[in-house]
Amino acid sequence: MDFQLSEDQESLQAGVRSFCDGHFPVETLRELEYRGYDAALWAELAELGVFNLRLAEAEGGIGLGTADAVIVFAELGRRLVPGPLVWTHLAAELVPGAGDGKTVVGGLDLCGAEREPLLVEHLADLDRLIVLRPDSVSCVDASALNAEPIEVPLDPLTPVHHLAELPEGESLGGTELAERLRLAGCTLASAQLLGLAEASHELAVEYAKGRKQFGRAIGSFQAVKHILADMFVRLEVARAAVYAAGATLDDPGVGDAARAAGSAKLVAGEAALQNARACIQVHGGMGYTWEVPVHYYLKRSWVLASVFGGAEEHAEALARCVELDARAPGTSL
Amino acid sequence: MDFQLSEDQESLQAGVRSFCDGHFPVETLRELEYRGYDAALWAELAELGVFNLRLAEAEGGIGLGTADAVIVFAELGRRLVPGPLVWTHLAAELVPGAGDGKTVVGGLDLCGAEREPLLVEHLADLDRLIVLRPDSVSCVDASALNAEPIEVPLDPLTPVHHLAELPEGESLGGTELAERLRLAGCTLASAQLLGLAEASHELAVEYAKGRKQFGRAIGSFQAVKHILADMFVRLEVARAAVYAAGATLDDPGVGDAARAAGSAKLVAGEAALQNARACIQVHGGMGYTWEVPVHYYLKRSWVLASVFGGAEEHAEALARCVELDARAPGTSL
Amino acid sequence: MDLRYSKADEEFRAELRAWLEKEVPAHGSPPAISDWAKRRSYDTGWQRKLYEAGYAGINWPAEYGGRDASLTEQLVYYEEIARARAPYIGVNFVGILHGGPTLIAEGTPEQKARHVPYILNGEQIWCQGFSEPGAGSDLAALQTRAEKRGDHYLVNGQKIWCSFAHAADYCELLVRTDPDAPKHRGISWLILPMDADGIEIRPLRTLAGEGEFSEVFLNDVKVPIENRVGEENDGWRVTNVTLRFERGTAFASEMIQLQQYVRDLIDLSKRVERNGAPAWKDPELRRKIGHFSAELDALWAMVKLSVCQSSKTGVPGLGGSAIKLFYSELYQRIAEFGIELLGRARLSREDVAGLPSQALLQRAMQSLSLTIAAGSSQIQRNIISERILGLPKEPRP
Amino acid sequence: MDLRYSKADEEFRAELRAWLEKEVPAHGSPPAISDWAKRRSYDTGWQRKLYEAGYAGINWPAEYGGRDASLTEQLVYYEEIARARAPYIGVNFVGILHGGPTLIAEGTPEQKARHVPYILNGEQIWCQGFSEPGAGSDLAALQTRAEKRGDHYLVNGQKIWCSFAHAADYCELLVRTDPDAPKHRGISWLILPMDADGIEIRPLRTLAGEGEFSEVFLNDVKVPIENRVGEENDGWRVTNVTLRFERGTAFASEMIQLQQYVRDLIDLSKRVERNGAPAWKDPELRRKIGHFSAELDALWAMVKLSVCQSSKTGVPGLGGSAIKLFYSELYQRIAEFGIELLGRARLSREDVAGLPSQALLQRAMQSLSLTIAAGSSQIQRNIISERILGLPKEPRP
Repeated sequence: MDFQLSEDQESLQAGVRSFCDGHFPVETLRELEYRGYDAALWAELAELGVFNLRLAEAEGGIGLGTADAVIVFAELGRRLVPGPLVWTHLAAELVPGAGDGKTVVGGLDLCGAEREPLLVEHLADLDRLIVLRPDSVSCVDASALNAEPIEVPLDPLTPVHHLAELPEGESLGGTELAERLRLAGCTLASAQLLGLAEASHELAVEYAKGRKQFGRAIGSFQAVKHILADMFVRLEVARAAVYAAGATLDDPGVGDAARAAGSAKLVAGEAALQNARACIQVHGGMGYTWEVPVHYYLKRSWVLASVFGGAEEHAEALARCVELDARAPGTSL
Repeated sequence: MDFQLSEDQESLQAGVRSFCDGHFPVETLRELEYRGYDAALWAELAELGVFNLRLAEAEGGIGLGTADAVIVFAELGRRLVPGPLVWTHLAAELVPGAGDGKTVVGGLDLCGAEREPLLVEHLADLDRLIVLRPDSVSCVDASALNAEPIEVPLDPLTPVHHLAELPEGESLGGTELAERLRLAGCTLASAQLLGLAEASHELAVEYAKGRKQFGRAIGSFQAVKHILADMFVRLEVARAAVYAAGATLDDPGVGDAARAAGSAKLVAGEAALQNARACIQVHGGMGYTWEVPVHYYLKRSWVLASVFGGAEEHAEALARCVELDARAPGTSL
Repeated sequence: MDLRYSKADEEFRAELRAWLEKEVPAHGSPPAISDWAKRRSYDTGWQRKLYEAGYAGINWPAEYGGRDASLTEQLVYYEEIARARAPYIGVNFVGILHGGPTLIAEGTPEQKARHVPYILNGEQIWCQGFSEPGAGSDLAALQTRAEKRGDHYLVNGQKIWCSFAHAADYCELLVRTDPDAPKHRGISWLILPMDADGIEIRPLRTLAGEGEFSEVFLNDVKVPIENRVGEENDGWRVTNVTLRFERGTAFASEMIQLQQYVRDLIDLSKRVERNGAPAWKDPELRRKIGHFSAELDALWAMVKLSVCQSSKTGVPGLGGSAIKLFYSELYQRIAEFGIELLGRARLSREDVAGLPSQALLQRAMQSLSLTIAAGSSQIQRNIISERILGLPKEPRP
Repeated sequence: MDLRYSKADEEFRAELRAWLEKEVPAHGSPPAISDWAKRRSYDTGWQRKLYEAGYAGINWPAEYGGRDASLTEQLVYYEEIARARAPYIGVNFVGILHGGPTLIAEGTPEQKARHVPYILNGEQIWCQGFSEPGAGSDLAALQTRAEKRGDHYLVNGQKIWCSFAHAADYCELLVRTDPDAPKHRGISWLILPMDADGIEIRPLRTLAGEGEFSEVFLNDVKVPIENRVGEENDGWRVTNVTLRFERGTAFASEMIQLQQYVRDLIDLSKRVERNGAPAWKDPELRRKIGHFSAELDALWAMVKLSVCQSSKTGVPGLGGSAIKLFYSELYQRIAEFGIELLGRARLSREDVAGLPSQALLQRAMQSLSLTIAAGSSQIQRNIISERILGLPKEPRP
């Protein structure tokens, strides 16, 4: 066991972090408002390996695992990188051109409790749309879809269309593929939420150190300190859960992948949401402005909390897992 | 509208407070451990009017209302006054001798979700036992009951017996009486919980002012201050809800009595429990001892949270109330 | 301990309700949030109607044209306003709730004559110029400088969080007149005409994307000395007269709206599907709603308790901080619950598939300001612990 | 990022599990909580068995007879100990986890020879004499005085929260040897034989009614100077060597027990009736359990992450405070949930009607100490914010 990031993973993390810091400063995000997608940036993300990361080398991919992917997607989340990242990544093995960024793929998860209304993210920029159902995975030509654009989406970086109807599409697989994709999607969305929780935490700590009121940095007040400490705890709990989910998807021998992914979604979702709220509170009035980017974190957290299963759904599924597990295996603990 | 305590109510409160402070110091409670009941103290409580408070003057009572009773029971709760106070008070109109303390009456509420196991408080000291069922109120001779004493009760001031079987008993009334008694019982238990929330708050504030660590009173640390402020808020929310329940039971024209009583139980139950926990935390190690009385507050809160309907049951019932109320009457708001 | 409204209160309610039932529909729907000209005319038009019917300045003294209503009549007023879903006080907010009462309490006869009647009838709109980038929770740290130059002050500085600055005629402006005095003792309170030279208004976009607030830049703005309210350097005291109004019954209507909101969430939960059944069938959801309802009822009882206390003692109860703290955090919890209930519809700020995304998301975003504005939750906890509980102040650095 | 235990770890697990499966049932049930003589013999008997089988001092260096297990082997050890529901470390706690490691790190060869082997094999029981009535969170404020008198210290003072004092042979005692030095610099660490004259032990009753802790009064107790560990006045540093162990893997077994506890709550929820059906049928209850499970799994992953970090860097990760804080508050939430599930059975501390009141109430009461002992939640938040996040310290008065 070495649950630490390996040296390769540390360089991967540093590389993606540096890429995102360089390519997705808040100014760029402002330019991308209500579009989200930019072809040149997409090509660079593809170049970086975001989409073909887990694709086998033989198929033109990088051949890394989910443990590596969660590191990458946490960094993407941390810098609010917009676009149908998870779906295009998932499609790398299924849709020609997805892995190298030539084909932009979005998706709809119709396996969970929260399906309606049929809102598709980034539809205007999609070539293909993957649809997950409990017993099937299908692929639809995105340009042919009958959909109404939503003029004001919640997240200014996540434009949305409302789908009037959903054609059958081309079948890509059945239950097994649907489950595998949903599990990976859930894990990668959790990683993005982890990144958001981290971004809110960093922003709040930085502000608390610099902002002075009553003649002192507000971060010297215990009330503020303890808010920041609780943010740190939520962040580290989320990190452990997300890393564990990544490692478990790669090696089911170490535990139940569905349980690990569900736990990650649950705790990372809460960490992202609560940390964004806490970051706003620490910022005071400035936290309520559009200028300070924390509102993007909150809005994205609300969006990501609704994909690949909400909190209630995962909590219920986890209870069933623990129930089945009631005979206490040793190694999976 | 004058939702303030009237002058009479203020003197009533002051009188009961002074009585309880004098008769139920922590030393007395220690002596009462695992007994709870003391005949001489019971007689004094009767003298004070605790049991016949709401009984009509024509029937030998004091003729006050529930708004007055909640004031009295909050004070009783605040000083942890033990014994089957609520049941004997409820029995004043039904069981001869209850109002003047000659007959000690306990009870079992079998209307709610939490009925089993049949645990009767203070059974060894009871003359009569009132049993509430959704459609009946009956009265049983307590001495004839087949019950096992519980050697170590949760609350050292609330001894408990486990009832093996429950005889039919004498019928005192039907649905209407059962509902009325349960509503009053719920409201008076809420008042006791309010008193407990107040006691924990007072004790914590006092300790925080006196206890020094790091060269300062711990109450000068913002982390401690904010715990105490939150306790104050919970206390005042509970106070408002309990007073409102008292006033509403007296005058159904001002609102839905069941809704008011349920709300009071819910928020006062939480206030008592959370304030006791917070008081322990503020006390640090001392809060974990038997010596500091906060553990009595916590244990009594756990006990009272389980009588006349638990939190889940009331929350569910309140949702149904609001649903029925959905056409928004003006005055009942 | 009597919760029953008096006969007079109920008569007032009946009369007001009848009036609202006629006038609210007649006043039409509010204009777009960004159309300041239309918003001003919509809001002031409503204020004018209130004025003409004798409902303006519900808590203002009669000698200033107010209704001088008892506190219980005020509760009735707020209940009925909320029930009728009457127009929001809008651009009249600062004048009616802060500026006017401050002038009544502290203004000269001339100042009163020039402003008070016109605030009441909706002709004069006021905005607030208190906070600064460096003076938020620590308001007394404000740096906007006013130097006396003969018959006027020369004002330079920057204000932030000025609500309705675009629509306003006047601004209640806090300035530093003595930079050498201890920070609370060098502040003055000025009436700033918003058409003075040297004022630049830049809209401040909130996280909800709205422009209700502005930054106001003041460059060599001349304010006549006669526009000072209260003594020079006594503005902190004058300000506190105003701040007190922020913790009184100002939230009353919002609290009742929140009760309505919870009822709306029940309706919604019957239309939204979860696990193949209406969400309302889920006992956890119902218990959450029941729990919110208990807390809201308790809160409203707390307001009544506080109002009756004030009414007896003549001063606002100290419990205002507790009410504000509890209300604002409860509001946020309810608003977050609303988003959960929306499910995927939360992705759209427009109503979609018949679900009220627009209102629910708006509420959730706006609710984020509640624990920050008018004394953050942290400041309220300090106030409660130091002023009510008597805990020792923190050591100053 | 590899979560797979090595082949060697799994071999260790198999061997340990087989041993535990034989030895745990053979050791019988624990004696009554108040019977110190029997508890001592039960706990030390188990320690002796561990010692003989080579499982004692799992993290101690081999040269001191310890297992010197890798950190992952330690995790396996704690997992298996919990899984087998093996006897609790009990009276050996202070010696094995604090006293022994401190002597190994800081003791003289003589001190080591006199104590270390006998702590390991269960012959020597230690207790802790750190806290005082006036020195809790602010441990360095301790006042117990030790004056040098020739070849010994004369010790006077009072200690509190000494666990297992009744059963102990020695006490790790913190004393003030220089009352004039700054508070952290006048402390020394002594080995106090519990049979010395002038020691009075008064049991301290906890809110759960138990007597695991004591107050210890020291009146003119003579402690030989050779019993000092580390330099005179350097005891604070020596203490911190010890304190660090409290934030490491010490909770590991308890965390796994908590996972078992949640599974037990599922079983219970199937037996308890709510609204005419087993409580397990209630989706809110199930979601709460699922939620706890997610948090517990995350917590266990956090321990693994922290352990692997320590194993790489050689020092305990700073994350220990976060683990302690999260674990202790989560434990309390789960324990409170257990009480709710008991319903009316909560009134009895004995099992009643087949419901496990005894264990659930015990857990709930004991859990109250978790956010207080070994650095309260407030202290942990200070540590995180100042030492990890680098926030400025509060101004000192």
